[in-house]
Amino acid sequence: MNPKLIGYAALFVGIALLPALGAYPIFVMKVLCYALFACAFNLLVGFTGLLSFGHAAFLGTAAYVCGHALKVWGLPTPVGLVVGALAAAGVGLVFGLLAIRRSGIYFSMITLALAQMLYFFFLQAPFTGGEDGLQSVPRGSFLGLDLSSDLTLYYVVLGIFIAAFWLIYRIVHSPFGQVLTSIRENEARATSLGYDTAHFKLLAFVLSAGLAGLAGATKTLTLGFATLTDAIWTTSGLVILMTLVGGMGTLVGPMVGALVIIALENKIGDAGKWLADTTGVAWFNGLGESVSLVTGLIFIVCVLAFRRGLVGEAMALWDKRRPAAAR
Amino acid sequence: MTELFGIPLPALLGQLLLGLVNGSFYAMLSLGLAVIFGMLNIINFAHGALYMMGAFLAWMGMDLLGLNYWVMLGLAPLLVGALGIVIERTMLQWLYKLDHLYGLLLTFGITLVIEGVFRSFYGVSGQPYSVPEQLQGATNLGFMILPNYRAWVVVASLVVCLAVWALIEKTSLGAKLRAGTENPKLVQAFGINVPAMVTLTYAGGVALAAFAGVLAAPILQVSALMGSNLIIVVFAVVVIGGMGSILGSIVTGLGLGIIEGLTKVFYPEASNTVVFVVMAIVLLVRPAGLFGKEK
Amino acid sequence: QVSGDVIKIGIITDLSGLYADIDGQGGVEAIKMAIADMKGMAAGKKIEFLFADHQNKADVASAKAREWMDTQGLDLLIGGTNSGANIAMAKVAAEKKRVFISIGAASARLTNEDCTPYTVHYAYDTVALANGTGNAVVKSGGKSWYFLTADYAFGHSLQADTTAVVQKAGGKIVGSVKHPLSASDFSSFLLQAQGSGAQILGLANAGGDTINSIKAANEFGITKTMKLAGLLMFINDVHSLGLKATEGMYLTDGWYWNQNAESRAWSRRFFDKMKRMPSMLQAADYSSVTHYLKAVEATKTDDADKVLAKMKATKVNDFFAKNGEIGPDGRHRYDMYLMQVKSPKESTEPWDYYKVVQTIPAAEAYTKLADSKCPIVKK
Amino acid sequence: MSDIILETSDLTKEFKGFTAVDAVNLRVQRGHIHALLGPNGAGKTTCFNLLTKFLTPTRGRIVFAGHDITGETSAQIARRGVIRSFQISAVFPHLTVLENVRIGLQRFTGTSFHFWKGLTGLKTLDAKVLALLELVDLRDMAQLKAADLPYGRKRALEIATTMAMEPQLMLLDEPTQGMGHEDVDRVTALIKRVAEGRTVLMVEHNMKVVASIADRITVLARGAVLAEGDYATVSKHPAVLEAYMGTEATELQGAH
Amino acid sequence: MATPALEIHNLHAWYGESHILHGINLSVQPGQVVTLLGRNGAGRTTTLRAILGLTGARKGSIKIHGEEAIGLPTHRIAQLGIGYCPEERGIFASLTAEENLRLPPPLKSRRGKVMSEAEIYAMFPNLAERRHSPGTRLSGGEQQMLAVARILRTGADILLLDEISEGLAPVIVQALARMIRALKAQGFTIVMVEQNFRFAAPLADHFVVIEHGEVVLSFPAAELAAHQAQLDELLSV
Ligand SMILES: Nc1ncnc2c1ncn2[C@@H]1O[C@H](COP(=O)(O)OP(=O)(O)OP(=O)(O)O)[C@@H](O)[C@H]1O
Ligand SMILES: Nc1ncnc2c1ncn2[C@@H]1O[C@H](COP(=O)(O)OP(=O)(O)OP(=O)(O)O)[C@@H](O)[C@H]1O
Ligand SMILES: [Mg+2]
Ligand SMILES: [Mg+2]
Repeated sequence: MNPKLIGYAALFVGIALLPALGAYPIFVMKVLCYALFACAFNLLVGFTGLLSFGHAAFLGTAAYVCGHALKVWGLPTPVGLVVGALAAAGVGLVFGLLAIRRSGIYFSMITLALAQMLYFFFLQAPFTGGEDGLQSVPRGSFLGLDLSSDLTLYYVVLGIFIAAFWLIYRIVHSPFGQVLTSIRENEARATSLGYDTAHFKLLAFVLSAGLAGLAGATKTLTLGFATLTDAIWTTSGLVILMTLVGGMGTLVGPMVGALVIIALENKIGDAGKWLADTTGVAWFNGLGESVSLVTGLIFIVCVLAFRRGLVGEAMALWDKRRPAAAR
Repeated sequence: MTELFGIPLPALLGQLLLGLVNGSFYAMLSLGLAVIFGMLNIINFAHGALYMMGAFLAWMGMDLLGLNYWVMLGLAPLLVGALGIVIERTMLQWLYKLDHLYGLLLTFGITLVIEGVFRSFYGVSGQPYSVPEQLQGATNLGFMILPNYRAWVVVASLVVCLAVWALIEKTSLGAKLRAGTENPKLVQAFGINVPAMVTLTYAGGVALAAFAGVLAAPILQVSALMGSNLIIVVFAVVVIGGMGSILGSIVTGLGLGIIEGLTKVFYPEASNTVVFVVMAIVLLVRPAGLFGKEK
Repeated sequence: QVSGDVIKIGIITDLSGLYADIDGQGGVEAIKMAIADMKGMAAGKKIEFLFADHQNKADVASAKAREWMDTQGLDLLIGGTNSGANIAMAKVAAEKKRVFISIGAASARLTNEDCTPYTVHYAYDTVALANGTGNAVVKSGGKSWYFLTADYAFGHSLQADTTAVVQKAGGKIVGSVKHPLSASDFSSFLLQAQGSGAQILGLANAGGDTINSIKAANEFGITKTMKLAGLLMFINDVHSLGLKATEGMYLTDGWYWNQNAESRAWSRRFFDKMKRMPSMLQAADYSSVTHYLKAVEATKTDDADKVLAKMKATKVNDFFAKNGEIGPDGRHRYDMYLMQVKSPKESTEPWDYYKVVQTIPAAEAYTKLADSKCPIVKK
Repeated sequence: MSDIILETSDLTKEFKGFTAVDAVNLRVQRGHIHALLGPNGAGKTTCFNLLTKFLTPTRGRIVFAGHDITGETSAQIARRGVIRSFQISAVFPHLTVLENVRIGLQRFTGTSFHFWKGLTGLKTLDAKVLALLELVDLRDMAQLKAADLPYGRKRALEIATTMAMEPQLMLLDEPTQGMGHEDVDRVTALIKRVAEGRTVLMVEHNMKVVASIADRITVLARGAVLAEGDYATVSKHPAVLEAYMGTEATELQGAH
Repeated sequence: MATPALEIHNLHAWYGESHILHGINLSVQPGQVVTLLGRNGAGRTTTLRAILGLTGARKGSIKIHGEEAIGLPTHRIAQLGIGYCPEERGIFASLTAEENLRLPPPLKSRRGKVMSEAEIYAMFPNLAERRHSPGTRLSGGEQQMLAVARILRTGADILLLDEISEGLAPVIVQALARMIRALKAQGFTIVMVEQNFRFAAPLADHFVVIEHGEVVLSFPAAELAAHQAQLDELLSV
C-alpha cells in the first residue's frame, strides 16, 4: 500500500482516539469543520491557483440552509447536511459562472463582491435572525444514531470529514486533477491541447464550494447555530490564513492551519494564564484580550520565515535531507 | 418644487455634494493604496491602520503636546511615513517577488498589531477631537448648509490627489517607479538606486493615508478600529479603478462617494454594499477595472 | 455540597473588539473585585475565576462556554456584550443546567422568545431603554420623532420598542432611516432626518455609529433644530465625544457612578485599578456576581436550581440596584434612570457627565411579566 | 492544388489602430511543411494566435479542413486537430516529462472530467507516451521534472506533447530559437520526421532550417503577405531580399 | 598603457550554491570591442551579470576605470559608466516604448557619447513608429532594438551587450553590425557575448573564449586565422 495512505490512516486513527486521550470533543469537531473548510478552499487555490476571497459565502449559505432545514422544515439530519452542501454548490455554480473567466486579483475581488452581496441578503432576510443568528438547531439523529451525545456526534463528524478528505484526495489524484494541475502550470498550453480550461475551473470551483458547504452544514450541526460570522468576509480571510499557515497546495497543510488558527482563537487566553502562572509574569494574563495582536505577529513571522506554511516547510526540509542521505 | 424620484432637487444636490466629500476621502486613501500597489506590487492592507494612526497622532499631538491641527496635518504624515520606512526596510522588502498574497497577509498582520497596540492603550470608544477654529461654522449654499470643514476636506484632498497624479504620470520619476516594480535588478543596473526609491514610495503612500487620517479626525470617531471598516471599501475602489491606476483610483473614489451618497437616499440599508455591487458589475464588463490595462 | 469543591465563575465577553470598553477588561476587573470582597470564598469553598474573549463571534462564545462547563465544571457563566453571543451561551447553559447571567446583551429576546430557566438578564435591555428615553422625551415636549436606526436586529428592536412607547405617550413617528452597521459617514442620513422636520432624532444605534452620528449632527448644525436622543449610549461614548458635543442629550442608563455616595465609593475603587470610571455593565458584573455568591453562601450549595431559586427569591440591594427583583422569566427588574448630559460648565470633575433627570421605576421600565413571550412563565 | 487544409481569407488583426496582421490570405496545402517568414514584428506570432483563437480576428475568415472555424474557441480548434507550440517554451514545469505528454493523450480517453477516478486508468497510456518520448530522445528522462530539463530538451518535449495529440496541422513558433547547433539539427530532423503524414506550419528565423525542410514559404512584412513560393523563388525575390534577408543573406545563411 | 576601462581579476561567482565562474581574468582597453565566445551555458552571460553584481555571491576584483567595484551595490557600479543590454532584453511591460527608452537616467560619469533621441530613432525607425505602445507589445525583434537603444543615451562608455543578434532578422542584424562599428568609431568600449560568430567576427578587436566559467583562450583579432582551428574545436561539438 501507498505509504502516504498509511500516513493518512494513522492520522485519522489518531484523531479518533483524541477524546479518549482527554481532548475536548466539541473543540476537535470545530477544528475538523474548519479543517474541512480549509481543505475545500485549498482544493481551489492550491490546485487551480484561483484565490477565492468569498468562500465564507459557501460556508454561510450551507450553515443557514442546513440550520433552516433541520430546525424549521424538520428534515432528517443527513438530508439537512446534503441540502446545505448542495445549496452551497449551487451558489458556487452561480459565482463560478460569473467569476471564472477573470484571473488573479480580479477573480479574488469578484468573488469577494458576490459574497458581500450575499452577506447583505443574509443580513436582510428574516430567516437568518440578523446578528442574533439562527439559534437552537436540533442535532437529531444520524442513520439511527442519536446525536445528542457529544461523543456520537464526534464520530459522525469525523466520518464526514474523512469521507470529504478522501474525496479531495481522489479529486487531486484523478484524471481531472491532472488537467487542473496542467492548467495551473500553464493555462495557455492546456488550452492549446484542447482543454476548455474555463469548464475545468468551474467544476473545481463548484466542488470546492460544495465541500466548503459541507463544512458549514456540519459546523451548524455541531454548534447548534448559524450566524452572520459564518458569511462575513473576515471568515473568507480566515480560511486563507489557515491555508497559508498550514501550507498551500499540500493536502494536510490546511488541516494544520485550521488547528493553529482555531486553537489560537480559543486557547490563547488559557495559554496566557498558564504562562502567567508558571512564569509569574502577570503580563501574560492580558494575552487573552490580544488574540488579534498575537495573530498578527504570527502572520508576520509566517510570511517572513515560514512562507510555505508549517507543512510546506516541513516537507521542504524533509526533501532537502533525503537526497543528501541518499547520496 | 422640482423633484426627482420623489426627492426635492435641492436635497438631492446636497446629497451629491456630501457624496463628493466622502468620495474625496476614498480617492485619497485609494490613491495611496494604488501608488503602493503599482510601484511595490504590495497590497497594503495596513493602509487603514496607518490612516487610523494619522488620526490618532493628531489627537495625541493635541492632547500630549498641545500641537494644533495644522501642525499635525504636516507632522503626522511625516511620522507615519517614517514608520513606513521602517516597515518597508524590515519586512516588505523581502516580498516583492512573491505572490500578492504574501504582501497582503503580512500587511494584514501589521494591521492587527498596530490596531492591537492602540486598542490596548486607548480602548475602542474613541477620543474627542474638534474641528479647528478657523474652519468652524458652515456656509449656506442655498440648497444646503455645508460645514466649512467639509469644504476644506474636499479642496485639500483634490489638490493632493492631483499633485500625486502629476508626479507619477507626468514625471520620469513615475516611469522609474513603474519599471522598478517589474525588474528592480535591471533598473538598478541602469544606475538607479531602486531600494531607496521603493522605500520612499512606500513612505509616501502611507503618508497619504496619515494625511487622510488627520483630515478625518474632526469628523469621525478617532478610535483604534476606525481604519478597519474603511480598508475593504478603499480596496474595492482601487480594484474598480483598475489595480495600480492612479487616475482610476481618483476618479473611482469620487464617483463611488457619489453613488454611495445616492444609495443612502434611495436604499440606505445597502449603502455599505453598493460598492460591491458596483465592483461586481464593473469587473464583469471590464475585467481589469475601469482604467486598468488588460494583460 | 459544592461540585468539585470549588465555585467556578467565568465571563465571556468582548475583550478586544467594538464593545471592549463598555465591559471588557473592566468587567473582568469588576468580577475580580466582587470575588475579592467575598475573600475568595463562598459556602466555605474557594472561588475560581476564568475569563475569555469571544471576539464578537457567537461560535467562539458558545464553544468556550461549553468547554468550561464540560471540562472545568463551571458553575456561573457571565455573558458580557453582544446579543448573538449571549443567546448562544444561554442555550448552552440551559442544556448543561448552569447559571447564566447575561450582562451586556441588549436584546430582550433573552427573557422572551429565547428565555430559559437558567438565564438571568441582569442589566438593561432595549425595552427598558425605549421606555426610559421614549417616555421622558415625549413628556418633555418632544412629540415628533425621526429614527436613525442601525440596520441590525438590535437597532430594529430598539426602534420598534421606542416607537410603541412614543406612540403610547402621544408622540408620533415622522420617519426613519436605516443605516448599515459601521456606516462610513452619517451626514447624508442626518440631512434626511433634518428634512423631515421632526423635533427629536432618535439614535437607535450604538458605539462608533452613535458617536459618528452625534459628531456629524453637531457639525451640520442639526443640534440647533432637533434634539438628539441616544437610545443606547454608555458613559464611554459620552467620554469619547466630549461634553461640548453631547451637552443636553437625554439617555437612559441603569446606573451612574456618580449617582450617590455608595456608587461613588465603589467607582473610586474601580477607577484606581482601571483609570476610568465604570459603566453600568461593569457595575452590573460586580453586583450580579455578588448576588450569586451570596445565594451560594445562603444555600451552601452551587446547585444551579437551588441557587437560582434563592437568587430569584432575594431582592438585590446594593450600590447598583435597590429592591431589584429577578422574575421567573429571568429578567432582573430594577429602577432605571433618565439622564441628561451636563454642559461643560456644570461638570465639576473628569467623568462627571450626567444629571439624573428622572427615575423610571422597575415596574415600568421592563416588559411586564404578563406581556412576556417567555414560554416558561406561567400565566 | 485541390487539397488545401487551411485557408484564411482577408485575415486582419488591429491593436488600437495598429494593424499587426493585414488582410492575409494564406493557403496551406495538406502534407506540406509550410514556413512563415518575416522580419521581427511582421505579425507571425499574431497570425498563429489568430489561427488558434488566442486572439480574436478583427476581420476575416479561417477555414480548416472545410470547416469555418472563425467563431470557435481555442479549445475547440485544438480538438479539431490544430495544435500549436509557443515561441517561448511551454511545458508544465512541475509535472514529469511523462506526465507532460500524458496530459495531451488523456484528452482522448474522455475521462478528463472524472474527478472520482484514480490515476490507474491513465497508466495504460504510459507505453504510448514512452514510445513518443523515444522518438525525441527523451525516454531516459521520462521521470524528471520538466523544469529540470535543459532548454533544448524542453523544446523537444513540447514537440512530443504536440505530436501526442495526433494533430492534422502543427503550428510551430520558432522551434529552434535559443538552441545550440546540435539541438538545432536534432530538432530539424525531428520536424521533418513527424511532418510525414501531417501538415506543419512553422515560423523560423534560421534560414538553414527553412531551406532544408520547407516545402513552401510565405513571407510576411508589416502584417501583409510579401511573397510566396518555394525557397529558391522566395530567396531571390527582390522585395524579400530587401525587407528580410538583406543583401548579405547569402553570406549569413547557415551562420548559426 | 592607459588604465583599462574594465579589468577583471580572478572573478568567481555563484548562483545560490552552484559555483559558475571559476576565476575569470579579463582586461578591456578603452575603445576596444571584446567578444566573449563559448558554448551554451559556458558562463558568458554570468560574467556580464557578475560585473554588475546581478548574480549571487561573487569574489575577486572588478576594476572599472581603475575603481574597484566588487563591493558596490549595482546602481553604483552602473554609475561608473556601464550600459547593460541583457540577454532576455528586459523590456518593461508597464512602460511604453518611449518610456522604456527614456528610463535609464544620464550617468554621473558621462564619459561616453550621449545619443539624442532623434539619432536613436533614425537608427531604429521601427521604434519611432511604435513609441507609444506598451514595451512588451513590441515584437521580439523590436524589443531587442529597444534594449540596445536605451543604453545609448545615458553616457555610459562601457557597453555590455548579451546576444543582441539573437532572434533578429538578417537585415536588422546587419543594421546592428553597422551600429556597433559606429559606436566603436565614437569611442565606446564594448563587451559582447555572441553565439553568432559571423556577426561578431568582423567587429571584434579581441576574442575571449569561456569554458566552464574559465577563460580558456584569449587573442587579438589579428591572430584569428592562427587560432581558427582551436576555435572551431572549442565552439562546435
Ligand atoms: N539564475 C540562475 N540560477 C542558477 N544557475 C544559473 C542561473 N543562470 C544561469 N545559471 C547556470 O549558470 C551557467 C552559465 O550560464 P550562462 O547564462 O552564463 O551561460 P552562457 O554562456 O551565457 O550561455 P547561453 O548560450 O545559454 O546564454 C549555466 O550552467 C546555467 O545553467
Ligand atoms: N497584444 C498586442 N497588442 C498590441 N500590439 C501587439 C500585440 N501583440 C503583438 N503586437 C504587435 O504586433 C506586431 C506583430 O507582432 P508579432 O509578435 O506577431 O511579430 P513576429 O512576427 O512574431 O515577430 P518576432 O519574429 O520578433 O517574434 C508587433 O509590432 C507587435 O508589437
Ligand atoms: Mg514572434
Ligand atoms: Mg547567455
